[in-house]
Amino acid sequence: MSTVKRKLTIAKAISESISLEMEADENVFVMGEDIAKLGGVFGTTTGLLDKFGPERVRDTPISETAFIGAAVGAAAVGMRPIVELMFVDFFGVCMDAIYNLAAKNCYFSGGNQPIPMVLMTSVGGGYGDAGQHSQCLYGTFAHLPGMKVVIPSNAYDAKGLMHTAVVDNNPVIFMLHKNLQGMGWLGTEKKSIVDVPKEIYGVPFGKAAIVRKGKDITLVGLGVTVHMALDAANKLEKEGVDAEVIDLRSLVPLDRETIFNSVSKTGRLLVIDDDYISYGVTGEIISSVAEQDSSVFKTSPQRIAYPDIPIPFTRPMEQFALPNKDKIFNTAKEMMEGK
Amino acid sequence: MSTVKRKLTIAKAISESISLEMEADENVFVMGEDIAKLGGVFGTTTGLLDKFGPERVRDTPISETAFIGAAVGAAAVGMRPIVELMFVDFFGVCMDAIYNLAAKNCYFSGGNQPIPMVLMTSVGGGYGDAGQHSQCLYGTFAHLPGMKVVIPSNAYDAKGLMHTAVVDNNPVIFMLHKNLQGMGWLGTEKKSIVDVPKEIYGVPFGKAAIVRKGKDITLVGLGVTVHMALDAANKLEKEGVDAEVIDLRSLVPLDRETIFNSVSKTGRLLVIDDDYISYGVTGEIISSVAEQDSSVFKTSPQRIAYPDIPIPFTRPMEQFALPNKDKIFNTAKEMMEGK
Amino acid sequence: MLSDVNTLQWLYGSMFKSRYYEECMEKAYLEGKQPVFNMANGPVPGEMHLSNGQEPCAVGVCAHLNADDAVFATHRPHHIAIAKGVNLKAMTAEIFGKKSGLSGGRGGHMHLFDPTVNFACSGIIAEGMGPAAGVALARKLRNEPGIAVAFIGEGAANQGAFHETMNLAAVWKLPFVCIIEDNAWGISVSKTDATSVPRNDVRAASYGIPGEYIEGNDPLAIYDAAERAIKRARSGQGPSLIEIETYRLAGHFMGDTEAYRPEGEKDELFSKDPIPKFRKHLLESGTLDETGLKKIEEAMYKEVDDAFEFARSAAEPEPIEALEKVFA
Amino acid sequence: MLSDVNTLQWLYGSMFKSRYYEECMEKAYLEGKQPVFNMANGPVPGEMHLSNGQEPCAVGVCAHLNADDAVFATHRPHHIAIAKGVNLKAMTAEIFGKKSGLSGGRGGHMHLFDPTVNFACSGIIAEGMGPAAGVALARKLRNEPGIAVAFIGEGAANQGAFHETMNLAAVWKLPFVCIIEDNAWGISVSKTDATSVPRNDVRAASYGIPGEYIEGNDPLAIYDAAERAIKRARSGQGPSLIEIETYRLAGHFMGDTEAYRPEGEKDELFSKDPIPKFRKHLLESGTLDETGLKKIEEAMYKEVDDAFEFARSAAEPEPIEALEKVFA
Ligand SMILES: Cc1ncc(C[n+]2csc(CCOP(=O)(O)OP(=O)(O)O)c2C)c(N)n1
Ligand SMILES: Cc1ncc(C[n+]2csc(CCOP(=O)(O)OP(=O)(O)O)c2C)c(N)n1
Ligand SMILES: [Mg+2]
Ligand SMILES: [Mg+2]
Repeated sequence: MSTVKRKLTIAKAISESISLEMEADENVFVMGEDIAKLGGVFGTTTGLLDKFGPERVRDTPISETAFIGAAVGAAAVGMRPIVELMFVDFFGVCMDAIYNLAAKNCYFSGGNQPIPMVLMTSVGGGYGDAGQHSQCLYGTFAHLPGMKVVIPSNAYDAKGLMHTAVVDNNPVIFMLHKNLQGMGWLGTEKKSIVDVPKEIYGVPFGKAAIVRKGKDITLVGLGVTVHMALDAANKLEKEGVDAEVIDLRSLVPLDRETIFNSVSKTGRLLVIDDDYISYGVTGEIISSVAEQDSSVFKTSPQRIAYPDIPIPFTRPMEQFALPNKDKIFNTAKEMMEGK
Repeated sequence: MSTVKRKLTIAKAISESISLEMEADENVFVMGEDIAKLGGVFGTTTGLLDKFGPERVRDTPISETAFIGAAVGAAAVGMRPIVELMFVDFFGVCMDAIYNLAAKNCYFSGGNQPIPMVLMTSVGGGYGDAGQHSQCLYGTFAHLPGMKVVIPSNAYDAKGLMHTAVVDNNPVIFMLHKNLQGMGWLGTEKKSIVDVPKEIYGVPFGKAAIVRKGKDITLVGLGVTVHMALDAANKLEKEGVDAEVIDLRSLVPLDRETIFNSVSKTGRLLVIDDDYISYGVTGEIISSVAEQDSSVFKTSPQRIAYPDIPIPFTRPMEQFALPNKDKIFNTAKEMMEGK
Repeated sequence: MLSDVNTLQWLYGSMFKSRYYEECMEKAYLEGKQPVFNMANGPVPGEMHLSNGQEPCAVGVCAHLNADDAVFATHRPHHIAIAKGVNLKAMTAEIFGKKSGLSGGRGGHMHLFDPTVNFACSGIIAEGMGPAAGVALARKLRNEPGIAVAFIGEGAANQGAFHETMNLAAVWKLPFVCIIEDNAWGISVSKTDATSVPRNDVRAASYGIPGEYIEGNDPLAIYDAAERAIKRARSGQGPSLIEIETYRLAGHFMGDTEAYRPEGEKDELFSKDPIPKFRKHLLESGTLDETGLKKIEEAMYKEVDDAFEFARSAAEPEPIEALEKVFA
Repeated sequence: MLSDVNTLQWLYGSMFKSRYYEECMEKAYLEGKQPVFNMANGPVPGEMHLSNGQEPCAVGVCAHLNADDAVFATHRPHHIAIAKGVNLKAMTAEIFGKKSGLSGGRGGHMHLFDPTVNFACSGIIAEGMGPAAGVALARKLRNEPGIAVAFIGEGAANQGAFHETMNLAAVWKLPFVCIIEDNAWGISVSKTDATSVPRNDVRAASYGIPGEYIEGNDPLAIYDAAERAIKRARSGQGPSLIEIETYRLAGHFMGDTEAYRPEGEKDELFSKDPIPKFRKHLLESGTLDETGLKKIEEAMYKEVDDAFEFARSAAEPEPIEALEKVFA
């Protein structure tokens, strides 16, 4: 791989990745609301219209059921659509096309009609956009079989995972966190802006990244919570606690092995998620370790996630409910002290 | 309560319950596809049209988004709609009305506009109805805040839970398992047909039932898997294993206390669910015990649930994938043997 | 008016084949389900939606299609699958849940996929609309021949997917045709109780496209209307909408007692059965004589019998194959 | 043509109030967001969709409504909330996320609920349609007065919920009116690129109900059309559909650079600003003189200033209140 690297935001890495994939394969095209002239509300398709024209970069009516359904049909006959659902919170108007068509048609057809499509969507809150524009819904998508579910935490992974998504022969739900994407008008986590090679490269699904090695406690996160965990780990280090931080990168497939091996070593597991807590990601991670061998736990595994409440608009309430580095630090310390 | 009891199927208990609630409160009405003239595809509204007429028992167009949305609006101004989503598998066409409106409006309105509605739906497979008509999706609904989620395993609970649902001031997702409902044209688990008092009575949400006391292992189920667990418990008894069986009855609220107390006693937890395994009910139950005190586990907690595959049509595959008494028995025995 | 004998023969033969197919299916379905009807039992479990009476819609449209053209059907798919040329043996084996079925038994009667002829169907109302538009879009983007046709029921025209897709197809001028089979019922709910207009062809105006209503469940009238719409689609002028009056001679699904039907309706429908009617037409117009018709019928009997024979004797899949094909 | 002075005054006053409200909101919103625009900062975080230019739609319709009548608005709700008589202080406090806000700060600008005047709004396209039909159904079932009006954007008329609800309301003859505010844009996508017909009033034919298109963003023409539709609804004749040509004088949301607009479009729209135009009309028709207009304007300044003053000085909620009101 060349050594030409630039620090990119996730949004830039994604639009670059899509551009490269569209050059490489004329079956790749993009559609969604405001993805052409506007370049995507979150900037993930910026520049594509100028480069590839309105046939391959298509603004759609506000008709998610129709255009996501259309992506399924196009994929069935060999196209590789990348389709944007502007906010994941809108899944309720089009979930049938996603989970009853995209996710199941490969199986229903006995493997004869794979659906190679990417559903790109933005997740997460923290900027006061209230309860219909701030959710993550990781658990909702990961629970239903037939879709891969990918959540990058930085620009390098974003570009590489997007390549893997586009060339994958299956539906991939690509979830981009608004605190990470790098739009000017939203706060952006600095650590998500990293060196990105210019060429196409892949980052595999189902391989969690150990983004910080440690021996005392395993902090598992995804998307934005990886950065919170890293911040907490730095703080913990000052207290003599050596935390290992795992970035899941994909929920489906899930790298149960990396998690289990880490917890076998540290004996302590703390999972951090900004999706709703119950019946979601945190439960799955904890259980997948417990069912393999619950004796690895030196102390009860813990989780920090969004409480089971709709997301409130007002800042004091929203910030109260979100996970953050201090909550992680405090819980980790309590776990170290065996509380 | 009177002593007049009859053995009823769940479907009959539900239609009786709805009838009583409609008599008691004129704000209660029913709508859905084929719920009037046909009495509901699963018989849960049989006889209501004749008794209450077409204004209060309304057949709808095949427009779930519109009529579930309408239920939300009607509930907001004081009605108490019971609305049927024929199969839970259809949630994808109308989830927005369910989770972005019904589930959130109370919160969004600061509690000033509660949404007292019941969404009644049928779940489960095992009779060859394939991948769009056989799912449970318990985890999908339980994960999203703002809705109560109820799953009766027998006719007594069904009637009592329906009363509690109708008088509750919040949206309640009432999930009826097709193997239990008691329609002639579907197989019916005998143990779901039990004595039901004629009057109105309530069964509270959030109180799991210990349907079999035992000291060696805790089997947790819901809906149809409760009966599988009971069958397995009988078989285990012959091998000298004394299983405790818990019927969750509701997922939201979830009776974490009863589960934890049971596992504290038995030290062994096996959760059985016919919804998809990952990111669902089984993960939540296991984690909720583990996070409270993972040292209660004498052996690693286990789960038996639907694999992460779309539901296959053909009998050999479908039966292979479903939980059953033998799988429970075998896993429980292994757990007893410390494997 | 269509006079090509080959096509007329094909129309009759396909309708006849479809009807005989459903008769065989009915028998197979009921095996093991008597005296007590339990959907879970017998060689063909689950729901079964027969298409008896609706054959004209399938043949009148599919007569204009070739393998490149995609068809998306509904929960009531057999007549359309047959008219579209889906591999009958593999389709029947699929409905019997066999390993040699179209999808190895994973799909069943509501999920028949035959990519070689671009046929698919599914069990959620109006769900084929979006995918059909998507195939049409793919054909357009790649400058390939081939159009897409979505069949839906009249009840499905009240579902959001119908509206969204019609608009999308019209805005993008896709080579797409929507066929509404108006059998007057959505399970037990009549069109009158469910649909705010007597005929869905008027809804074409919402999309600025042509709409037609075809009365009489007549294969020739359907053939003509479909020709207009499909020509339009092929020539890049965009989508059309056709609603067809048809008859559901069976229950919604097997086991349906149809108590909701008005007295006498079924008898009246049977008296208008399109297959004997078309047979009579072929005889009277001198297109075919008894011998010619019998020859076609015999061929169809044989093809269907062979398919059922194939399906019955085919091997069951291994249970563990359930875990395969989730991902490609 | 409307000649009642009180109503004319109310129409003007409400439009004026709404516009001034948005001007104040714009300022408040930008606080803390400069020089670097970050949506998360300032007293009003999150998205902000201003209604400047669309006031005629709100006032022309709401002039006919009383508290029993329900209104469901969209992500762009302020003008409608104001015309419907939502408590302005509590609404503003809500948008500022304060404890004394309509919902204690939980909802924010896209989730304004004032049950005392039956107003609600939400952030998902066409989402108010179903609930509005539901209120209409409740009124009908209980034989109560009161109708329901759903406002949506022209872009929302391509969403499934629009179609399903129009059909449902028509089949059930509900006291329901759908108002489409056609500001020609759905974020950056023009109506031409998104909608298969130039005007959505033709879509009324799909439901067998009256449809009207009102040109010119003219409060009086809107008033008249709304009167017809609302009378029809009140008298039990069922729903109607009205599309209104209107202008979005602001960006889609604040921060929108509007680069997608054709050159000169904004200038042209500003030259047709309905508020000065209506002011001129009132003067020229002799309905009100400068003094009379100024008096109204002063009253509106005061009401809005008071509301912002109330909101700014109101107390923040406790963080832990986040956990309350999930269930009633
Ligand atoms: C979204 C959705 N809602 C409801 C159903 C249940 N359902 C299956 S077939 C049917 C009636 C369909 O009527 P129509 O579209 O007229 O087709 P027909 O059965 O008459 O061929 C219904 C309500 C479904 N499959 N999907
Ligand atoms: C189902 C859904 N899809 C997309 C969006 C994102 N979105 C918010 S406003 C908007 C444009 C709406 O256009 P229109 O209906 O014309 O209303 P306007 O903004 O012009 O008032 C879009 C696409 C959404 N909120 N909900
Ligand atoms: Mg029909
Ligand atoms: Mg607009």
